[in-house]
Amino acid sequence: MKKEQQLDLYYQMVLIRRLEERGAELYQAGKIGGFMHLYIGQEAVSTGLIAAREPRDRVITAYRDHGVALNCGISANEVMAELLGKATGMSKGKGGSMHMADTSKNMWGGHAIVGGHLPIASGFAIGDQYAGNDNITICMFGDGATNIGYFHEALNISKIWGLRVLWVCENNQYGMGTSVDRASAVTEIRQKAEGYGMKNGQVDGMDVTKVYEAAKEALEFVRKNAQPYLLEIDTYRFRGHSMGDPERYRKAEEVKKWQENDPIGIFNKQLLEKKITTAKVLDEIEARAEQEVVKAVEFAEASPEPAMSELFTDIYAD
Amino acid sequence: MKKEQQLDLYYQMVLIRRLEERGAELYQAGKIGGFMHLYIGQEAVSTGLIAAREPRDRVITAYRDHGVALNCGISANEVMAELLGKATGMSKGKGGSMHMADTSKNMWGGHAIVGGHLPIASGFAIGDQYAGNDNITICMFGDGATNIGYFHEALNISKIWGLRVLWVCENNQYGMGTSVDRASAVTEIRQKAEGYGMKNGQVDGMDVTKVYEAAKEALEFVRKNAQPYLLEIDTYRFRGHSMGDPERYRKAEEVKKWQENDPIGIFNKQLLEKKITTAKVLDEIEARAEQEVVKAVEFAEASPEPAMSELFTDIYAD
Amino acid sequence: MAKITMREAISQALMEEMDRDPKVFIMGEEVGVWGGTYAVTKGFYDKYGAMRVKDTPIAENAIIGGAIGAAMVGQRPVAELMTINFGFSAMDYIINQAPKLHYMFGGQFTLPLVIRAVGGGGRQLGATHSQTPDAIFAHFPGLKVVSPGTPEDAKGLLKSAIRSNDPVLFIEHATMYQVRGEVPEGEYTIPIGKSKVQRAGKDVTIVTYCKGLELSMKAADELAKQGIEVEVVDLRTLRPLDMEPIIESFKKTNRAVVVEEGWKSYGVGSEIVSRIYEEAFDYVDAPIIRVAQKEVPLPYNRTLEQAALPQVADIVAAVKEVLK
Amino acid sequence: MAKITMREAISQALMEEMDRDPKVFIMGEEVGVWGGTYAVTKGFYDKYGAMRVKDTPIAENAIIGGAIGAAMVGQRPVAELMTINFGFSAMDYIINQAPKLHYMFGGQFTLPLVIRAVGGGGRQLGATHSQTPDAIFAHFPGLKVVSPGTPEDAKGLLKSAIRSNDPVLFIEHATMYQVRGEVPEGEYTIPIGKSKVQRAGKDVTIVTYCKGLELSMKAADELAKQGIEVEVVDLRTLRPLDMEPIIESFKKTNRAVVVEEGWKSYGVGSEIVSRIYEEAFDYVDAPIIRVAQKEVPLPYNRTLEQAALPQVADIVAAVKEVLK
Ligand SMILES: Cc1ncc(C[n+]2csc(CCOP(=O)(O)OP(=O)(O)O)c2C)c(N)n1
Ligand SMILES: Cc1ncc(C[n+]2csc(CCOP(=O)(O)OP(=O)(O)O)c2C)c(N)n1
Ligand SMILES: [Mg+2]
Ligand SMILES: [Mg+2]
Repeated sequence: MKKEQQLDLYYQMVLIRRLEERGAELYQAGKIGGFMHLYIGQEAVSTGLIAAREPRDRVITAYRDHGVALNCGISANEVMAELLGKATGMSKGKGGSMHMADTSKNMWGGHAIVGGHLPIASGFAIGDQYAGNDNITICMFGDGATNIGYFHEALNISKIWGLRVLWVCENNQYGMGTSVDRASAVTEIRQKAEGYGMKNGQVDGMDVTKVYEAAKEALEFVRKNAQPYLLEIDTYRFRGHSMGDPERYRKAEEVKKWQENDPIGIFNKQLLEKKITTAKVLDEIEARAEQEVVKAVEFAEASPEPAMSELFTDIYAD
Repeated sequence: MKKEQQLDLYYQMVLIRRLEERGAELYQAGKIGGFMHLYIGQEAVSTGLIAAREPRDRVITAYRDHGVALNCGISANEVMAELLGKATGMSKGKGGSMHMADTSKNMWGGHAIVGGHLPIASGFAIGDQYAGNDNITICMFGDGATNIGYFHEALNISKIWGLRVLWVCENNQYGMGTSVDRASAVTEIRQKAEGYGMKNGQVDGMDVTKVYEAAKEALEFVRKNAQPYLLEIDTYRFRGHSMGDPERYRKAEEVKKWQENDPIGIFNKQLLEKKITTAKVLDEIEARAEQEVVKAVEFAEASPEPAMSELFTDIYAD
Repeated sequence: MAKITMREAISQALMEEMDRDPKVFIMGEEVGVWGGTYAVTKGFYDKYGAMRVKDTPIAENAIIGGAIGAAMVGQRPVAELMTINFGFSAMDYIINQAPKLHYMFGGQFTLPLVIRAVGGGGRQLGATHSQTPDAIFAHFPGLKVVSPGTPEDAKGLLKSAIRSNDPVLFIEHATMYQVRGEVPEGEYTIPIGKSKVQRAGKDVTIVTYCKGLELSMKAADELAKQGIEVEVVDLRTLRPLDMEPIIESFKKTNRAVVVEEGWKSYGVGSEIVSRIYEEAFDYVDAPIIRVAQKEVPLPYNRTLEQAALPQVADIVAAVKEVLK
Repeated sequence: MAKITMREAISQALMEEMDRDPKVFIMGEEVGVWGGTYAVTKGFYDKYGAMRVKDTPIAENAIIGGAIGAAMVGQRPVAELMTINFGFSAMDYIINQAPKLHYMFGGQFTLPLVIRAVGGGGRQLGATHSQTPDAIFAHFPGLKVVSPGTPEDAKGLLKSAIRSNDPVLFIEHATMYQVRGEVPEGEYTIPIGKSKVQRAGKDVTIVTYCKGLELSMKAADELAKQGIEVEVVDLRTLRPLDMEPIIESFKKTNRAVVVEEGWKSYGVGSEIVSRIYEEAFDYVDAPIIRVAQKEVPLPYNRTLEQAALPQVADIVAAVKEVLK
């Protein structure tokens, strides 16, 4: 990666972190409703992954989607506005935290039924195969999602039909309060690919550079061979599952141990140790991200609510 | 296997064959309705498998269930009566060909939603585990059923919870008109077990002795280790998928090749070659099976239709 | 006008639309090499090839979820459920995804998607395979639910469904593929969301659709012999529901019977009855009667099954009852 | 009588039944270590252990299918769907297996099984997570569908559900866990399939259930101040449906409003309205009005969401309308 790109990734990771920290406050203040799932701790995953895609590659993910929305180029303004349910959100305030999409950026959401978007991702790839292009669909999902039938049907069809899908499991060790070993027959999620004779790999999700490289390689394989690939990215969420998590299922020490492994801290250190940049530059980047979030909150707060007529808009297209 | 048991298995296989041949005629004559799926060609599978179980082991299968019903000890009379929709059928004429069960024989049906009975089979094993016994649930299904989500959820939960289930895939090479390689990411179904870290095996389903031995071994593993096991049994259906199959999807030569591999013929030859019995004895057995079927048809034809009041019986238990 | 079967009508609609628009393709179990379990797509595989006539694994979620995805990125898939009962195995896609994605993302993309599903009882397939659960699908805003009762309507409505930019559930009836009817020569479409008077009359209004139409037309014939002139209004589309021709008819007859094949409670008839009272209360001369399936899982035995299903005689009796 | 919350009432019912009958166990997502997403099973895991309070993978088919299997072989599982919307992911088990297996096999085994499901909108969860699709489940003979509106009923009905030998879908409402109400001291059950007059009145009958009851009681209070005495009948069970108290009330008031949280078309109200006209036609003085959710997927934005949901004011207006 070029220096500029590395600095940009650093910016993206900090932006996600800051935006969600503010989001959590606004949620506590009652300005954001519904379910909100923070990505804090997992920033390196989507940041490295999305950096590796071509713009024509489609992205689809679950409800833990603020980070990937920003990585795909959706503005902090729009993300914050959607969180506040405003007309200026990318989903016009109708989707909320779990449903962020901007198809012009090839970001297809934000889906809240666990595993439900995997067959839809296969469908994108069916559409692209039918159209005769070599676009890849990047489909992200959690470890918990690999135990539902949707996963199975989607992976199977992607293999038999030679669909260009990069299946990305973000293994953050838990599906809500259930650890991987309590829910999944195999604890290395990548092993599930063996049941489909599918090429697969595993990478440390706390190191954005490693994620980027693994993603590049996987995408190249998918594009070239017209075959799916299952990439497991190991990570950890530093916060609760969603905003109302009693966190009875994991020990403070475990959380602490992982937090010492902060993907932003790791990348910061790498950039300095490899002398790619200076602390001053990184401070500036952080300040810029901070500023962007402040602006986004202002924008969102000042934005109008959707018009009442929106209630009946877009139920049908014709 | 003792001689008596071997002769009994031979009898069972012939009984299935003859009963279904008569069933096909009665279907053509309009006396049987609905969907009817013949087991002809696959007799060695359920015959060898069920012979290996303890009576306390539960059996559940898909709609191709006449054979296994007979193997479990349900009488030809009852099977034929159910086919004719009579009150004397084991399901009182309400279930038909696809829904044959007699729980007193630990045969739990006969289920027509492809793959739908697999989570139910897990449920039997959950119930037995909860009760603290070491009963095994033997769950049979087709190759086609391994591509639906139900398969995945059921196998996964059986592994994480240490459920005593013997998963038996009858790979008869096709799900309706779709060959395994067109529908399944892996053509050796047993390989799917790898995705669950599940013990597995594969056996020739045209040889009843081999099936019996493989089943014995698998059942022993399941009982002892309180772990599931996936056994793939390779076989072939000699007839169409159900009674109205245009059979455009396979070549006559292929069918012929397999038919030369008739499980009854193979067993017959083995019994004679190993001098376990004589041709005369086998002929007598065949005649006895034939006789049983004739009797069953008479019984079924003479049996009453269910009373009209049955329409409203057993909708609820309380 | 040519007289063709329901099967031919549906087959023609599919073929004409595939010929017209290269974005249209078919996917489902046994739609290709087999030619469709009900032979609707016979010959399609040879004509259009495996890319446009996709045989799928037995994986209803992959089928409907896949069709949704392909539609979102610009194709126009026609996904087939071998029977509507198997739709329950992909229910989240049919009622929770397809009808909501367009709305939930602020209209960013469309879902030009048809789900063809074969429904209905009467073939001794047993309780899990014989349902007419149309009402439950019609409950969901965002989905269009169409269920024609004549070859003409089937062809014209299926063509409209394929051209629609919304998800359409298109319900056919397993026992009606051999029903014959006149169909216009050449290209035509019939708009979704329009009920239609299929038989004019002045004494009683029968509101029905799909298999109910077949039964009601027979009942009307029988009643005509007895001097009772029944007007039969065919819903054709369950959502969006067009009450206009029904209310118009009812204002003339002041009496109605609603006929459906599915269960009575929480069924299609419940909605129609409620709407008639809401929209034409002052015109009601007698309690409206619902004719529907008995509230039992359908048994295999033929005699019992037929006893559970609504019959022509039930409709005749109901009409006489409302005329009392 | 003690005043407890809906959460406590449900929790008590579960605990009492688990203490009473060792065959009763719980399975579902996050019911154990987490203590239930709505904290209903808080403390259960420590008290009963992992065998009786089973945390499952996210696999709704394994949960409901598994519960069906365990019930068939003699246990009495209480399976939890984190929300009823996830029931669509296990729909075949809920509407196509559980309600039919007993019948289809000639009554050979029973299915003593409870599915607890949290339904309802109003929490800004977006279109896929906010539904009140109760009507579609009530369409299926063989299933019992219960949805209580008070802590007393919740406790008594859940205990009956657990003791029932039939599959029962028990629908709770996500916004009602803090609702308080009086509950009898000590052991009691309430029979499934009995509607109940929750407030006596003489001018208008409101028929409702679950969240609709909360809203209707508030509307009744408001109307009482204006001198209008509303009788509120609570369905409590959607199938089997008990019309008796409704018809009795209606014969007195001759006017009715039916209130539900779900969508109007093909909803619960459609059935109730149809039945009232069928069973008390001669007592109708004014068109019966349905108050229900607007026909839109529920949006995230709070203002829009609330505009889509039925409100107390809508009920008040409807009552005044039927009194005109
Ligand atoms: C079909 C379905 N079942 C249950 C839920 C409730 N639910 C939401 S998130 C979640 C946990 C998912 O875990 P995982 O896939 O590991 O993703 P993570 O939250 O860890 O990112 C559950 C059970 C749901 N949304 N959909
Ligand atoms: C969920 C579901 N989808 C589709 C069907 C229709 N169907 C019945 S049998 C069958 C083929 C099953 O093939 P396989 O599992 O290999 O069993 P086999 O018939 O070969 O014994 C299909 C598609 C069904 N019954 N259930
Ligand atoms: Mg996770
Ligand atoms: Mg097969």
